[in-house]
Amino acid sequence: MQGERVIIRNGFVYDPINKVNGERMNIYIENGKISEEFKEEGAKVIDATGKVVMPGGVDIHSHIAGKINAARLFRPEDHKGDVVSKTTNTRSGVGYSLPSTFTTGYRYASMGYTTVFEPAVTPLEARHAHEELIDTPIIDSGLMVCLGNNYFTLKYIKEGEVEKLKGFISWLMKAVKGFSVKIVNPGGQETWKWGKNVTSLDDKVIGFDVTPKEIVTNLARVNEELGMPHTIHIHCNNLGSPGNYEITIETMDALRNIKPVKGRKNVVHIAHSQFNSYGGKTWRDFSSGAGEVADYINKHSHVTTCIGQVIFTNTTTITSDGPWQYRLWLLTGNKWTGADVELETSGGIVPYVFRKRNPVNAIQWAVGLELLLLIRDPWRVYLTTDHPNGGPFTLYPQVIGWLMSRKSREELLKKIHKAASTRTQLPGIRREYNLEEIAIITRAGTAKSLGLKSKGHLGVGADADVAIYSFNPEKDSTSDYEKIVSSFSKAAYTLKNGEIVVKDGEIIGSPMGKTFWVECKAPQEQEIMDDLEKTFYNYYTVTLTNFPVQFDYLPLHEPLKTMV
Amino acid sequence: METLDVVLITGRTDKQGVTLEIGKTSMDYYESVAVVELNEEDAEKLGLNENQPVKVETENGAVIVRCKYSKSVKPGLAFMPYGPWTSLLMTHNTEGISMPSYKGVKAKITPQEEKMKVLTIEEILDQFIRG
Amino acid sequence: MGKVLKDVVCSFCGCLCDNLEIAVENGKINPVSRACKVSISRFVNYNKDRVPYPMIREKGGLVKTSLDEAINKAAEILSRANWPLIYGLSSSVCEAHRKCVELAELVGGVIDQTATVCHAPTILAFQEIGEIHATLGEIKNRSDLVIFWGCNPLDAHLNHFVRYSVTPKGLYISKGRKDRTVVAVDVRETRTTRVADIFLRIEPGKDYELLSVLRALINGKEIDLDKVAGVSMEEIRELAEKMVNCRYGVIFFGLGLTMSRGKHYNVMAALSLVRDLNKKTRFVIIPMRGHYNVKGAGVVLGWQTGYPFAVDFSRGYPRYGPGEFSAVNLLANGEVDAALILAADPAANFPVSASKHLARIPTVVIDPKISMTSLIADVVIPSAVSGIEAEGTAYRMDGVPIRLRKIIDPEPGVLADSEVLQLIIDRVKGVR
Amino acid sequence: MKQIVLVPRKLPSIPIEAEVISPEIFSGKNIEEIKELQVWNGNCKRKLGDFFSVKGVKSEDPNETHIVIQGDVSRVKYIGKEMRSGKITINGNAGMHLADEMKGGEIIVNGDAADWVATEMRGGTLKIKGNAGNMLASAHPGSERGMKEGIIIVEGNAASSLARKMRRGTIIIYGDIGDHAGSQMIAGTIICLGNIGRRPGALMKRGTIIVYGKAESILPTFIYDATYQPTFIRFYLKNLKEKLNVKLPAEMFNGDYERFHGDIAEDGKGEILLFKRKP
Repeated sequence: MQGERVIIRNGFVYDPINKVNGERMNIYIENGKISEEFKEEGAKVIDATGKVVMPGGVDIHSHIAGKINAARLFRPEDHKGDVVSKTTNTRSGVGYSLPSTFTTGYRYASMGYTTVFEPAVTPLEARHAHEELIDTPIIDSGLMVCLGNNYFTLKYIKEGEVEKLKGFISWLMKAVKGFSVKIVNPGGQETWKWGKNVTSLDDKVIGFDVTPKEIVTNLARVNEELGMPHTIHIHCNNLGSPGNYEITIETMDALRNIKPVKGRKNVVHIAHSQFNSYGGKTWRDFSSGAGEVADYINKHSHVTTCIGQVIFTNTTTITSDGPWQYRLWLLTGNKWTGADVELETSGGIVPYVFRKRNPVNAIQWAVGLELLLLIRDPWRVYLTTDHPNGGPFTLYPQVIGWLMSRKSREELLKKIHKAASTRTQLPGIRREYNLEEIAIITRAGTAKSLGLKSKGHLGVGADADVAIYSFNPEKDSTSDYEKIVSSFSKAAYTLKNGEIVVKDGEIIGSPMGKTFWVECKAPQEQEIMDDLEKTFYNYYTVTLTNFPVQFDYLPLHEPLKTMV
Repeated sequence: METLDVVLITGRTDKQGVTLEIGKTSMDYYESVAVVELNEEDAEKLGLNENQPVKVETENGAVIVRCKYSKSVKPGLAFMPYGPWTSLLMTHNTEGISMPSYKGVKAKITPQEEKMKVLTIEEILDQFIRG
Repeated sequence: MGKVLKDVVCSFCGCLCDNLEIAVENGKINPVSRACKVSISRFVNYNKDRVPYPMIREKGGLVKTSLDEAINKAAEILSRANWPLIYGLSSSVCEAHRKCVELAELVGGVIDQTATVCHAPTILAFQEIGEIHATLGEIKNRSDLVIFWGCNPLDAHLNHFVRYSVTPKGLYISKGRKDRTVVAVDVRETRTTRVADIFLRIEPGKDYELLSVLRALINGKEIDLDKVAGVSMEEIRELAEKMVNCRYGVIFFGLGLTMSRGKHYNVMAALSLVRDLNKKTRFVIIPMRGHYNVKGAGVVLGWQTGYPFAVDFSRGYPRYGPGEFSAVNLLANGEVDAALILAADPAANFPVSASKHLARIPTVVIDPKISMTSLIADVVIPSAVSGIEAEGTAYRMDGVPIRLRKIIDPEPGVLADSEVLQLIIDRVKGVR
Repeated sequence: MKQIVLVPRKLPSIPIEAEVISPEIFSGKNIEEIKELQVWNGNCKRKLGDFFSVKGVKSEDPNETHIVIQGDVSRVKYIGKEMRSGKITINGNAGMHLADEMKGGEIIVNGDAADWVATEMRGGTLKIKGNAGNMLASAHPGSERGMKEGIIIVEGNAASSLARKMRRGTIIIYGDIGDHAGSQMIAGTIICLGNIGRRPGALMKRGTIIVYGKAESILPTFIYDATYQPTFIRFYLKNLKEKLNVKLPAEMFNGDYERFHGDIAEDGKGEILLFKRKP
């Protein structure tokens, strides 16, 4: 809070960006930022003795605004058993796999998370996502904008007009107050509008004569040339299907020679790679392809990935991948909602239960952990459940537990379908994460991948977003799964911009979060204005005037500059 | 007096939309909404003139509105614009889901003498809703 | 002529046309082009039949009072109630919806919105089956088979045909109307059925049967009957063929399905049919939402509470109760003890048994215009007309969010709905 | 069994939510403690004793607890919610959400029951002497989990949407049933001794609906198979008569039934058996 000074005293600090690894030290906060050391007098002191201190968690991929709302409305049965009462300083809501907006903010904060990115916003409905962010307290956010099937993307690639594509993205980010370029099933959504899908990188998108490979390579190139803070963020083709690890590797490899913007090495983020690392050819011989994917990532520095870990629970799948959601309906017979958005995307929702005794689900669970454990560089692999697709974000602490405690993995392996033991490498993996590595995959690495300079660390000048967990690395065993889960589920304290928002897992303050967006300034924007006007007039059903998102929808925001 | 059994459908009309924007208490709204459309054949059967008052009666109540000839409803059907006059005819049974039945309700149509008055909104309020 | 504003959004129906040209001069508004006749009436008459000033009921009559006093009285009514109802919403903006939810939570009441008496069956069916949906631009760009089932856009959504569904040319519909087959299914002849290429006139209350038989046919089952719902099997088979063989079909449906016997089951049959058609081709279904922001009311309730309508906060957290926490049920059963009505007119549209209770209990009305409900209310607070005198967000029938603009200032002292509600919230917090 | 008798005082028009009226909660408590149990009236927390006089004998075992309500509780919701054992008798009309997700024990209503009763029932027995409202024994909105186990007997009529998404169990209605009985049914049996409304079994996958009276309409997606005397009916009805003391017309046991299978818009493995009256 403005003017207030806070000292977090004597905690075990894990701040990997600043190479602090569990040292006992004080953290100083002034005016909502981490500051140089100052005198204790007049400052609020938080005693963190015997506790872990980390930067506030940064989630790189979690569906919290926009499309998820259709799922909330679709599944009253999901909310009934998980209700959240109003208190004197918090609003009521519902939880489980589709928490209402207020509950989303509170539950992230109570786990020590302070920044969460919504990874799939369609431009025409961006205003809606921003509206929900206004009602999502505490956490800062940003919107990734679906562009892999956008009319302009496909058209400019078809016409070989990469500069115009650059102009379009530059204009669009400002228009919708977007943060980064998202690609979902490149080419597949547009093809789904004719009832079909693309299944190889060289398939043609109906009506445009371009291929998924051309889509990802062109968007990656434009992304880097624009100097976007985050790389392109891809949900690969064939998601969820047996044998899809191959197309995942092909996609990464197609981007190997893209020149990254100065200041980073990566050019692509593979989202929820767990859902895209499967071997076998059918559901019968379904197996893990995690070894191959991890191996590729270990050998190539241009890739980062988040996992989309599966958790055994009743959850909801929501993606912009229209044809995949259709297939999931055919596979499960569960209720199915689909949505096509003019010139932009498609998508769908299907409820799903991941079951321990189901061989495919058991393998999926193992695949996520294999990737997390086999990819050696924690700076390039991040913890997510692709909330709510693999399970609600509230269960992250379970994943942390499995990563830190080999014993807990082995115990669960015994209880689930044996396919997880026989068709994956998981049983043989000995690696256990330490707290520093946990800090990297949940905040430092994600902040870096997103290009957020003020997040994910506790260096002077960083936003004073801090999580304090009741876990004593000197006393508590890192193989004590229960202790890990309970510590990371309810933070002892969470501070947001220096304000204590959580104490002992309970919300005590509920400030509004801000929204990051990227202010591109590409000169190519001018070239496309005629084209925009014509296309809006002919093919959109809203006018170009009414399309951009006004600042009324971003009461607190921070425009980021591009890196060029 | 002769009566006719019909199935009553309620719905929107463009006139209703236009006059609603002028105002609920306006004459325009009254004239375009306090009506029932009957097939000409049915109207003739009852000896009804256009604009003649008729009583529409259902299990739940009765209301007097003016008759309009219509080609769009088949004999045996009647159409009324949705509004204060139809609300007097509808049940509040929502079958457990919140929605009363506003369409496909059994009704009786009885011609009325010219002097029978079609109630205004104020009169509906006074006679049926207030006190 | 004064200033001409371009690309103005019309806040009448769920079409939310956003390309109107409106002239504003000396406090008068004149649509110049692209407005339909209802829209013209809305703009031209926006200042007629207004609630002239805040009023409270004294000795049986409504008398003029100050805004402050009206807010006090409203706050008092809601704070004292043991189970108040907040109802309406669909003709106001999302900024006001948010405040309504906050207020309902604060006073431990029920919030319900007008969908409860129009597309509640659609919502319930959606929650059972799912809905294969598209934005209206997909219809404009792709749809070669357009079916209007139990709806009559030429009377209720006047620009729907020209902007979205029938005549516009689109990306893959180069010839507009000529590239489309238009089918209408209705129990009576309407303007819409008259311009359709195919009109199936069905017996009232038999929509379910027809939808169900179509579904069996497209799934390859045999039906050995001559007629269903008054339509010959030959015609039904022909329609099924057309559905399977189109490129991108759409069913627009309205209250003809939701209000007739079968209600949500009718919609379940329609949703299931469209879902199954996606095994053969692409097909989508879009409910025709009436009020300009009835969709938005469900959207806001969704993100704040998880549920679209009929939400109770009496226990401090949201609970969903179609048929239980629904306005008609609560009023007709005499269960709630106070009400706040925002931008809706239940006394004009609800079954009279429900309106009677509304007249009995203390009721607060916030509305720009005089409604039947305002005439039985105990507190009436005038507000600015959203989309004319106040800005804010509305969701089109297909879920596309659009910002309404303010094109003229309201009378001094007349506040937007959300501002009035905020004052009530602040006062309630002060009272408690 | 030991009886606890509740007599409602003049109840307010705002409904009372009293899931505490359940043998598991009453057992082990004395009368004073029972009076102190919390109920909701609108947004107010109140005590059970504010609305009911409570008398009777304390029981330690829920199986031995019999709650008797003497009077109309049509505005009291959630009686017997999730109850597992014991017995509740209501000598009057019962309100919404009676027997919500009931798991065991017995509830008898000597009067009518409101809408949304025995939703997602899991076991036990519910007998209603009067009429039942809409949504009896259905699933909650959006839920896949319809009635799973248990027995429901209604001596009067049942309104619409009976047993939506039923999975198992038996429902017997002596009177008439409204529209859309057994929609989306997955398994289980519904017996209607009166007439049944429109579209029984709409969207049903499996399960059996037996109708002794007339059906207002059978969907065109139900296919007539044959008129026959199903052997299983004889055994099934005999069992019901002996074990549950259900009063069944003698001619039902050996009568002819018209069999329809459907809903062929879905899997089509459900059946409707219409009793064929001798001319």
